[in-house]
Amino acid sequence: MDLLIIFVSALLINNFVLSYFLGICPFLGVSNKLSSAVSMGMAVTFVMTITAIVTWPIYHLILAPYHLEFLEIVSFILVIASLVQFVEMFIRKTSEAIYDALGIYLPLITTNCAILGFALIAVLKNYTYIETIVFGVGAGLGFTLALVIMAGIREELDFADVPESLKGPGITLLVAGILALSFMGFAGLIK
Amino acid sequence: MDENKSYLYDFIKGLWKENPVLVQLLGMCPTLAVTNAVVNAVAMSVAVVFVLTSSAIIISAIRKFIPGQVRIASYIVVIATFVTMADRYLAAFYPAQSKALGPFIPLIVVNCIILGRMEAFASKNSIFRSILDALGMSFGFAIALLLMASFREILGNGTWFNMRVLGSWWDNWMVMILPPGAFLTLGTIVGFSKFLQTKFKKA
Amino acid sequence: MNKKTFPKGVHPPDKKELSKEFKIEFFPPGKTVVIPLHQHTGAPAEPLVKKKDRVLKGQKIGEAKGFISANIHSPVSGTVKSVEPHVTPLGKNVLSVIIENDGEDELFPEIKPLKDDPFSYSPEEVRNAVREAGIVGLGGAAFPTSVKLSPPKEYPVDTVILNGAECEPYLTTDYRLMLEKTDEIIAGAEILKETVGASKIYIGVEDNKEDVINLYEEKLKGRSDFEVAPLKTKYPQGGEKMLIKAILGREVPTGGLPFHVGVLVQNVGTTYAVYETLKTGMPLIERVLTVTGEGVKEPKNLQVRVGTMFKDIIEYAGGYVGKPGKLIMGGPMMGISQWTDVVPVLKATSGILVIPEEELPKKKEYNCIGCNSCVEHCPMNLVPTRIVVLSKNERFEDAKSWGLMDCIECGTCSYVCPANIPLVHWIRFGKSGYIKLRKKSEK
Amino acid sequence: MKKQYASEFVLSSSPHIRNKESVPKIMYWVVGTLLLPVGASIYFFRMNAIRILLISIVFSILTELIFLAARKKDLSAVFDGSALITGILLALTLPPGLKSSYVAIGAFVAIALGKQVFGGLGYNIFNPALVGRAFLQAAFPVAMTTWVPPVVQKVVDAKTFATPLGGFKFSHILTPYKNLIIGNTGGSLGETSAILLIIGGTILLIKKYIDWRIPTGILLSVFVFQGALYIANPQKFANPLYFLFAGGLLLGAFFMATDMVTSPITPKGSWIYAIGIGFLVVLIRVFGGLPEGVMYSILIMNSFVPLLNRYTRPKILGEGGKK
Amino acid sequence: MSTLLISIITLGVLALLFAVILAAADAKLRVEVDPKIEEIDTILPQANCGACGYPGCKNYATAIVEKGEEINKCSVGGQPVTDLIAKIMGVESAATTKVVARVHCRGTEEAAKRKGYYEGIETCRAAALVSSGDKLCDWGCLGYGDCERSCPFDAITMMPDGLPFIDEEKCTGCGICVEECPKDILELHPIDENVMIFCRSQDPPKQSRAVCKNACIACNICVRKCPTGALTMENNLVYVVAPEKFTEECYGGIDKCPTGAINFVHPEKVVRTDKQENDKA
Repeated sequence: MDLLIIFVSALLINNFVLSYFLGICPFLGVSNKLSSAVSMGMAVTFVMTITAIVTWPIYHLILAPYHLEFLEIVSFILVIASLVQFVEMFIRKTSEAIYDALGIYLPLITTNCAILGFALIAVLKNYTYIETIVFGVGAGLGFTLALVIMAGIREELDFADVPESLKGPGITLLVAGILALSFMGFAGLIK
Repeated sequence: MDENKSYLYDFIKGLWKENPVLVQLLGMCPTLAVTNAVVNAVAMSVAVVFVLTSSAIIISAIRKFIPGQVRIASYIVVIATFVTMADRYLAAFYPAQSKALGPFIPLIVVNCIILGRMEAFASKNSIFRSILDALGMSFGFAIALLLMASFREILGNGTWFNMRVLGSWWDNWMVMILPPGAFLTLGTIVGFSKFLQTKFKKA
Repeated sequence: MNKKTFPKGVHPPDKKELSKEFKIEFFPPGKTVVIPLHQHTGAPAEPLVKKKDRVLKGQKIGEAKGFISANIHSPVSGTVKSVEPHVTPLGKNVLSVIIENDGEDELFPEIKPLKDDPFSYSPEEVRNAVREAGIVGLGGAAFPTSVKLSPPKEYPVDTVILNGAECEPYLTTDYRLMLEKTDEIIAGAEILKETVGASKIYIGVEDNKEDVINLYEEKLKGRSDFEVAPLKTKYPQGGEKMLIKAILGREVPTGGLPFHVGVLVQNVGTTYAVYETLKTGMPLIERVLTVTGEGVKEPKNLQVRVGTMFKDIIEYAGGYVGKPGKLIMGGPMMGISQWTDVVPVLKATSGILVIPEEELPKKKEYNCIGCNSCVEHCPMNLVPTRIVVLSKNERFEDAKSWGLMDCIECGTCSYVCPANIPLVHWIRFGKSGYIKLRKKSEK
Repeated sequence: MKKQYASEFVLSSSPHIRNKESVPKIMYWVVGTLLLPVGASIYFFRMNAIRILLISIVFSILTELIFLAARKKDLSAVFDGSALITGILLALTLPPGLKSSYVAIGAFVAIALGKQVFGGLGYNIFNPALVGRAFLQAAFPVAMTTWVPPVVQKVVDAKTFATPLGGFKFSHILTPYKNLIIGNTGGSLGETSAILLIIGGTILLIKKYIDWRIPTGILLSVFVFQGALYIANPQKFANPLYFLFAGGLLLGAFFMATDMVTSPITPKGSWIYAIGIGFLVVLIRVFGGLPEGVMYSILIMNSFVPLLNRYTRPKILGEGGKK
Repeated sequence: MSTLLISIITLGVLALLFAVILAAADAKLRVEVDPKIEEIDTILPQANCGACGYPGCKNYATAIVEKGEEINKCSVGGQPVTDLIAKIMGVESAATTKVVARVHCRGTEEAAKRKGYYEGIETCRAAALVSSGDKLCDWGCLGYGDCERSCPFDAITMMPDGLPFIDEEKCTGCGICVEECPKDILELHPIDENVMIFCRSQDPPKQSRAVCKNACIACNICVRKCPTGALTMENNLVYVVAPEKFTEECYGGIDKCPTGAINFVHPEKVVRTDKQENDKA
């Protein structure tokens, strides 16, 4: 049940994008097309899960025992950067189309604060190994959910008569605001 | 192009014309997250000024020794080091601020503004120019943050820098210091600045 | 009565009472007739005559070019005034044979039936005769009938449906024809059935023509190969795909034709024309049409020669009432608006409709409010509003995936749209855009 | 340069006739049916109801006008009735004792953020009235959950007065069904009288101005989901019928979720949308922190509408058949 | 001291580990891309207009490098871009002549009547679907501005007389408008070509005359006045078949054209050396 709570919480209530403000750059950048939103979401979920698998042992088995907590940031970012590079190579090899669609945003996963933020928050919350992994999947899927909803809406807004200066990031942020308002309905779902 | 521009331009471009937040839309995460109070925004801005400038100095100094393939990794290590310093400093001397900012100080590491300036400017220009650029950009960031935070704190709490500015007649708009308020404020400000930019361009 | 129908559709006011009661009158051709050489689906015919030639009634003046094309014959005897582009009801200027009518109606000597008994023709002979006579679908689409009668071998046709639905408001052409030429139509249907090797004939008639239904049920009592299928009065009941769905429950596959589900659909007027040709040897040079609308004084059903000018017909019908707003060839739902009445009747001109200016729908256009009316009524089960939005934004490939090319342009969506969006026009726009895109990518 | 014409005829694409429906006609029919709950609210809450309705409507229309003028659009669009509906709907979702200034803010946000930033009528993703209400709920959470009893009801302790749903959730007090149906209960202005809401909704259903699938789907799914819970534990969970009549469900199901612009255009999409709303309503009402969740449910499902439209294309006649 | 040591060892080991993994992955998964493609792509104007015959700038760059496509196909970038590409590819630069789109119609609202009151979507392509356009002349400009909207360079403006005006400075000759026009009125011409037929009507003279004051009525005067063979008459319409042959001897035809269908694009640029000769003609 604890695991379910962690999962639902990361997915809906404390959605990374809508309430933690993590991963806003890709959220704004890759949400203009549904297809790339899905692949971006999947890539983030994937990287996040692996990050969970890798960073937990590093922190709890290496850094904490030797009191090297101050190396947290440096080592985590190292792990993530390598992982992302690996994923990038992999996608480039396997699907030219996805690679073209994600374009410059794949390397940006490295600087996607959702990933590093997730690793840091997992440490802060003192989750167990399994909990960390579930948290990672939940947070990744939560990110994907927000991204996909936003992409759906933005594709629709392509046809709308949005005021010129609000086009693009402006309206996206406003929609995100309304989404965040509606996701507040989930508050208190889990005490 | 930049070679032809003055040193002054290196500095001021970040404030408005190439403002990292309002125009380039970089570093949105902290902009949204830490602007629920002006104090937080200031703390964040100071940290960013420190990290961006220090990293720019180091990167610019060693720019000729870094091999192309591992440059990004090297930038990150440098940045991460300074971020750790800032984080520890804040935690030690201003524990309350550190707690309020949560993971967002460590997250400066992945702030696109910083990495972006390293890649686009510091790695190609002299130390002095890099410092000017870094200062300009981080001040631009700070301006945007302050603007956001002022809006949100005044509307949401009736205060500015924890000082009461609106009378007791004011009913706090709770929503402004909640996540939706962050999105709505930033959306409005971004839209408005785009409106101004196009207006100026035409004029 | 067991009334059949298809899902969705609309009920526009049928206005058939304007011309319903008037018997078909013969209207003699005017002094000059204009025969466009391209009035059918497919390739234009090639002229066989030149200026100053004398032509006789029924003489072939245009030769079909290619498989999907149709011969053109002279409807009168007289002298060719010129062969030059002339404006047609379809919009474009088309190479036409302009004939000075001598009023003699001298028959071309070769015109005589191949056989005395129309029932003794072999299927091949029927096809040849129909092709030679230049018969095309008279319902409006003007598709060469001989092509329709030659379905590919791998698709055996088991059913013939006579289309007497006449779902377009105002028009009473098929209604009058069915009442007055009952025996000829039944005989023609039987010949069609034999030609394509079908075993069953359905006659689809909407229930606002109850007298027709009763008449045919009376006539065909005891015939197991015929069945009268009363249909609910609903637009577009007379669309081929709707008719097949309503009567047989079969769905013509997307991009397919009726023969893909073993059906031949033939308009009653065409059936009558086929029978007449086999019986008399006369090619298709005249047809029945309705001249009607609130904008003409005396609506009528007329038998006219192809090439007769709209202007003459309208004058015969008492002229315009008030200021005419729209002159339409065909019905109000799918007809083509005209800018001049100096255009000739084509083989496929089923009606001439005049809507006075004050009757024209004058509604303000709004943004689409997503009311779903078009979705709820589209007989093809499309989502017109989505196709329109995509076409509007030039996303033709996406529009295609939403069924852009499956639209039959029946007009139902535009008719019901409360926001008054010209949906059909946008869909046509989308289709032309998509075709252009395809051509470009093929290049 | 003046255009020259060769004839007086009008040229246009077919079809050449139109039926008699129009956007304003639909809108004013909705306004007309909304007069039923409006009447009820005025009866039960008197001056409060009139005050809130007036402010909400005036500010909605004013905001609409400002935006139309700023964007140099046709000002007559303000008469299409949509802003009026938003104003009425917003008022109907507000607690009767709400401060006037809050109502004005809500109306401004509803039209500005809920509708005009998307480009106006037809383009908005979220129901404008609900955006306004959600904003107020987040901005003034206390004021938005402070309820005033109907004028006609004698209540001893007005301070702790609760809505039927709140009463059940926090203190397990059931309001009698008779009161729920007639409307003699606490709650937002327009959600009290079940019977009038049903009558109004039925009129719109008969006129086909709302998609029958949506209210049907919402009410059925709430009934089924809550019914399942009720069967599992009748002590803990409310009777599904109580859930249908209490709170804003009927108002939401008939007048909010059915908003044409923000609901799916495909039949299958409408079903999923409606069932999704029903599910979320039960989820939030039963397990969430708030007693009522209709507004949030509709807003959340609004955000899925573009995706639903995209993936629920109806089967074209003859599609899948072999050539 | 030990903290420092352990830090160094930890980070060092981690770094080494990932370096090895990435190096291995790099060797296995590397995708070879010719850097020249990237280089050329950055030079190209990124208008993605398709004038070169490829769907976008990147595809053209790829085609140059991989298929040996000619380097002078980017009309948008013009000569400078061609020169730069030549440098990258290490080949001789090819000459690009600037072409611009021109309007083969002078059927202004005044000169050419409309058929009737068109009600519908205000684009040329949509109007062309109703009665094949509401201009009385089947070949004439419909005037709803599809070309103006399609131009990615803002070079086209619809004028009050109902015809498009093309700014030849801004026009890059990408040909998008040429494709967009449902009436095929626009055509690309080398910018230095100065004589043009402002009409496309192949209708018989009687008809052309009836529908448009400025139409070519196939009177043949200009062809007769031009002995060099620059012009021909075909299908009731004059064509400039050899613009380079349109020398001063032919100018008389332009002066005598009864409708102005043949004319100079830039009359101010025309230099007439022998005025006498002209006057006589």
